[in-house]
Amino acid sequence: MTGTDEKVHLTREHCLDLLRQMVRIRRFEEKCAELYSGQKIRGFLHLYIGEEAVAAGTMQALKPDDAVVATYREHGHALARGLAMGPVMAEMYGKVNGASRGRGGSMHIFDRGKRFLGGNAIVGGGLPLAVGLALADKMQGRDRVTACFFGEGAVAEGEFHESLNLAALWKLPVLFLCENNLYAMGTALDRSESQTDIHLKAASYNLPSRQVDGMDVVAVEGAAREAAASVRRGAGPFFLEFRTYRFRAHSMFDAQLYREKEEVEQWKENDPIPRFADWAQQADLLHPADKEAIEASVQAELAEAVAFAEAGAWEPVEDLQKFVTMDEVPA
Amino acid sequence: MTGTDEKVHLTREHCLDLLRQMVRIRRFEEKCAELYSGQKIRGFLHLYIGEEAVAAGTMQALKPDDAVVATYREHGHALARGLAMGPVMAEMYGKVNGASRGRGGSMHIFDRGKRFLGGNAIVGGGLPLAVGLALADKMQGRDRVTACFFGEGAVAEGEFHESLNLAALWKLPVLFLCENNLYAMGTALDRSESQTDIHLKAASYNLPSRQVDGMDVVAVEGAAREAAASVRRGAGPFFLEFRTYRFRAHSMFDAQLYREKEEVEQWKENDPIPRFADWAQQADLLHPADKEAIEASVQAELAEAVAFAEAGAWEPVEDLQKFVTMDEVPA
Amino acid sequence: MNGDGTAAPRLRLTYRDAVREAIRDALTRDERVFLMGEDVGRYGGCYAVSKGLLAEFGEDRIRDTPLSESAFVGAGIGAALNGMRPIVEVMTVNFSLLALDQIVNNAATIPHMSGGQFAVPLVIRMATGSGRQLAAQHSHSLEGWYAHIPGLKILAPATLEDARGMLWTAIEDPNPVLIFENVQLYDMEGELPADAGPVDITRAAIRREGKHASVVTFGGSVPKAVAAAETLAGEGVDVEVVDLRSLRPLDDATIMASVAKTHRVLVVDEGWRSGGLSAEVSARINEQVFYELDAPVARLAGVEVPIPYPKHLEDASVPQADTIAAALREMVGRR
Amino acid sequence: MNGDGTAAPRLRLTYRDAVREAIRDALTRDERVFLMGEDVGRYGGCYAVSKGLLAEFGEDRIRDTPLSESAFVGAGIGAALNGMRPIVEVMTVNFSLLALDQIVNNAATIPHMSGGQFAVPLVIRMATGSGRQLAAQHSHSLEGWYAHIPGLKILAPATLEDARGMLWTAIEDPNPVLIFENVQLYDMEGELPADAGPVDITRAAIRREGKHASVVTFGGSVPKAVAAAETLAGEGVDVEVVDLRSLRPLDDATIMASVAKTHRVLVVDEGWRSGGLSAEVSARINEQVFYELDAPVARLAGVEVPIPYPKHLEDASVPQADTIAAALREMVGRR
Ligand SMILES: Cc1ncc(C[n+]2csc(CCOP(=O)(O)OP(=O)(O)O)c2C)c(N)n1
Ligand SMILES: Cc1ncc(C[n+]2csc(CCOP(=O)(O)OP(=O)(O)O)c2C)c(N)n1
Ligand SMILES: [Mg+2]
Ligand SMILES: [Mg+2]
Repeated sequence: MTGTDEKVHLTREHCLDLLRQMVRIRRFEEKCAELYSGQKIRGFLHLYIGEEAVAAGTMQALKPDDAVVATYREHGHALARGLAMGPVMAEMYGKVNGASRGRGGSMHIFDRGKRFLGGNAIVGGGLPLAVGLALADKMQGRDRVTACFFGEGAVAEGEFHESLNLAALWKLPVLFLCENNLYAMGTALDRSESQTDIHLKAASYNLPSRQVDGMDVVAVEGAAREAAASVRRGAGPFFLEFRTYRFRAHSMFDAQLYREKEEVEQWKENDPIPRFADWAQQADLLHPADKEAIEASVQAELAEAVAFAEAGAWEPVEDLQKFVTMDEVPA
Repeated sequence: MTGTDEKVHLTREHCLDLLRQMVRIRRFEEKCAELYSGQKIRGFLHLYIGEEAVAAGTMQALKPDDAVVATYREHGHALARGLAMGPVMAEMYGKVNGASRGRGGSMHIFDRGKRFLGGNAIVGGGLPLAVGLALADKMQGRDRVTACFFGEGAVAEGEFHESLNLAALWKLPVLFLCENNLYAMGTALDRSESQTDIHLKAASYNLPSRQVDGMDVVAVEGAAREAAASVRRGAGPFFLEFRTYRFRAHSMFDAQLYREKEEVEQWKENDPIPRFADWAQQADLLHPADKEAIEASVQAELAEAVAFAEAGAWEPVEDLQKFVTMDEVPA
Repeated sequence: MNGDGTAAPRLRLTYRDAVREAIRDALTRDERVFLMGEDVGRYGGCYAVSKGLLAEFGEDRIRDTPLSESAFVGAGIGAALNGMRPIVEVMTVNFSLLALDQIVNNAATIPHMSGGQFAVPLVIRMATGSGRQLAAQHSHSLEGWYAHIPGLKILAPATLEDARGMLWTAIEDPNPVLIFENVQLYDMEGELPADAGPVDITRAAIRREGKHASVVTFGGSVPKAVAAAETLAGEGVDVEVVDLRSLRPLDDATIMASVAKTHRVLVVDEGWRSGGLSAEVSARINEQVFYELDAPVARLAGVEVPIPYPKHLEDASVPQADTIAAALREMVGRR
Repeated sequence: MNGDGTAAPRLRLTYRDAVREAIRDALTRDERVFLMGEDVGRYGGCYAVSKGLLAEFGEDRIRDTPLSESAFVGAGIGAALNGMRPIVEVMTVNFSLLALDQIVNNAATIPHMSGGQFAVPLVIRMATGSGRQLAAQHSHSLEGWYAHIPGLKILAPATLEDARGMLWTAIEDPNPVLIFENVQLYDMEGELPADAGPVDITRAAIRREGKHASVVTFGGSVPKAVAAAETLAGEGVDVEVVDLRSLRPLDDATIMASVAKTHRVLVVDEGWRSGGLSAEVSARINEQVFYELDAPVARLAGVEVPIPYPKHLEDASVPQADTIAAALREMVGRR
């Protein structure tokens, strides 16, 4: 259930969907880690494990013709946005049946049909793009939102500042979604920001801004729905800060010397998947068998995705220079 | 009277000095405009007329070994910092006896002896430099302040954001001095900032921040002294927003289509020079003859400066490539 | 030609006017076009290019931006990705360095990196070059440097016709096109037919035919090269002037044809010499028509120095008609 | 040599270790030196170069910065202007585009523009190049592009000795020096004497002597060129390999001497071909030793494409030992 409704409707069906989205991301990421060890996936690989509630919850508030701009930690965003798992996995492999033809890999998933505009590996680099996407929508009088994800590390970048100001000044339909997982690589928030309360920082641009528990998928969805509705009403950009945590290392080359094991363990107790599943079961919205059914269907989807990726071809070297310049603007 | 005192001591001598500084700047700028018409000065020329109280007042709070980083509208800063008028004028001419050997012209006055580090014509470009100057002082345990001037237009730049955050995060001894003259070229503040209260914006970086009447030289000095003292105490950076106004066009190529004549006239009624002079006379701190004496001495200084510039030589073309790379770090 | 067979009347105008007409024309032709940049509206543009356009087209389409080069260039990219045809003005090439992340890492990269799913039909215009005594932070010539970046197209209109005609062609191009307007050309006057319109951007142009030597150049150096050629004509030396027009991609065929005809070539480039576009042109000539050369390819480029303020030093920093003429004399063996 | 006349023992280490030793040495020698950049401290550096230095030297001198490339590079400039000798690390050359305003408009400009009153004794280190499947926003080779900017010095250490020795020399230089560490070299192993120290940065080096042809190259391509030369040695072709080491300024004398000896030259450059450093080297050879050439100067450079992720395409995007060998065979007429 995606769309413009301002409220979360916790039907059984919707709960199943939320749980399924989170499990899809979790299992996908675990598989990626495994495939990385097996050298099927190379380069930088940033996993979203622990942060699933953010992507799963926020995407509920978007319509198909809204746009999404994400980061290098974007597998979760891509899957929750509705990209088929096969092309996303094939992109990890670098195969031509990948979402971006295999050109981008883990950090650069694109999907024109889903209006998913990357996968951007420059911290903060997606924010100006989001502002421009929203500007175009506003100028054309289209009722669309551009959702822009970024980490709290990006808040220190000049591009963050310039983009928030421009969006607020011009009242552009951007939904700024900050995933505050407390670390930018090995740099803790208080070593990166003089103002560690990110949602306050954002409010200084004169835009509505809220802090949300990013480990609670229902809270995430609720906040996203409200924010998106405000944006759609023409009130200009909205900022949401999600307090969340990555359970794994920053990337596959990270000894995590910068944080305590206990801190990680503590956050794991707040794992968004069991938290939601347990709650929904207690509220009788999910049944004990649902979890297994979801796990089974996700495993099947994942197996298919891996098979899809394995079966994919390598792009011929002759095509290396294709699309360096374009012959036309894709319709 | 410059130095570390937290309070303004309005002795007669001090009042004479404040008035003299402002008049020096005013007459210098008027002369520059005249010389521009006579094509002695070329390129972009940005006059400081109307804003004299800011430079004259703030410089009172600095010690000789503090550093100053200014903008392309920096004649006033240079003069108030104590640069001799001759080399500043010769720089306008592009003569080799100019402050920067004539290389920089109006926008790039440098003076190593006065620790005056430009004259920077990239809006916002001086802020990171100021942060670094202050970092060096802090690391070396030197009791120094770096004063950094910039216009309210610079507030929108990413370099502003990154610099304020870094200075606040590392508690560096920077005095941020924003000259809010309400326009950046033809762009009014409310067309450039979603938050038009600049001092509030600055406060969002978790640093002390105040708004000051930039047309009142005593208020300026008082605020600057307090702020500099706070910086010297090791409390980290301090931000002052001076509300001021430029009475002239942005540069010599500006028809001023973006603002009303009445607005300009209204601000002129708040001219910092007569305002201070009248007040000081009423308070019996200045005598009627003082103004004329100052005018006369400034005229003499100016005539000498012009003669100095006129007499200066052109740098030989053979020296064009001198200092592109340096042979040593100047002591 | 008009429909009735008569030639359109000719108008007298400046290069600046020609750029303004081009922008006006684009805004009129296509409602997806808009102009965005610092002070393009109320102020009328730092170099008065867009003067009057705000009144004519309104705030929505003539957008004054805050001083935020990275954000508004990036916003231009985003808008281009989403169906618009933005013209982004960056006041001066030096300031564009603040937006380089967006230009190189996004605009030039996304089409390829997305596997061809997205195009960036964006035009970025900027002023470039020295000659106005604006000193080192406002006077550089980096168009040749930008020409290194795959994914971009780089144009350097050197004539009124190109100032008028390249913009629309660039807007129709599905790629990010950067147009560099040399500040020394803005006041250049000339005539154009009232119905002047788009021009091709794929070919270099011969601005003057000649047989003894070729000058290959672009942008602000073109009028200087033509002046030098006129001087040499008086000395019996017949110089061909090739105006590159497009710096990326380069039109090798026209360059090589000229070299094959004259066998001597001087590359003139206002940008710094080392690693400048002059090096690329020289290297290509040596690679492609080495055996046609009667003398080593010569370069006359900008002195490698941050451009200083005083006129005599500024002039000495970049090629001028007289230094071009001198270099040509040396090349053809007449001093 | 040690004081007692015995040679220092040799240590086995990687290029990464050599850079770390160089930083440690600099921090030890001069208390004005400090290292600043993203994740250089707690994380140990994106490429693990600075691992362990925080524990050894403390937070003041091993400074983790926020993600603010422009501010911390600019702060490095400011600190250099104020008596420090900063080493600023930018993780990857692509990110340095965010700091380009500071590098070009300030660091490279202030000494000249201030009439020589101020120097900027700053070192900026960054990772460059492809080969780790990091795709288009992390893999570019822009060191040759930076070499266009007057006021900067550009170094490309290609050996352990240079990785160990160039840093201190750069720190002692009164100018902003950019050191580009090719990511493919970090894992390269070799031996250095335990007392290895600073090296000269003014001369190119002959990495392999030869008489039939010269390869002029730098950075990550040096080991590839040497490998290609070894292959050709087996085919009876004796190739000389010139490692530029300093990309700005270039050591023309060493290049020209090699060309004068072999009369054939291939310039190899991982950066994009058009407007790359390979063009400058080619142009200079043609200008300075045209009549020594038995064949046109050839270039083998990066394909002009944002570097893609898959290994086979990434490999195809830049020169490799086998493509260098093939280009050499073609040049000497043996296929
Ligand atoms: C401009 C830029 N600087 C540095 C990097 C290297 N880098 C990649 S991810 C990262 C951390 C970003 O942290 P954050 O924004 O909090 O996102 P998270 O990884 O926590 O999701 C850094 C420093 C980069 N990719 N781009
Ligand atoms: C990065 C950059 N962008 C644009 C310009 C052109 N420019 C010069 S001054 C100016 C206005 C700056 O306004 P403000 O900061 O308020 O200072 P003021 O001129 O009012 O003193 C602009 C846009 C520039 N010099 N640098
Ligand atoms: Mg984070
Ligand atoms: Mg202003």
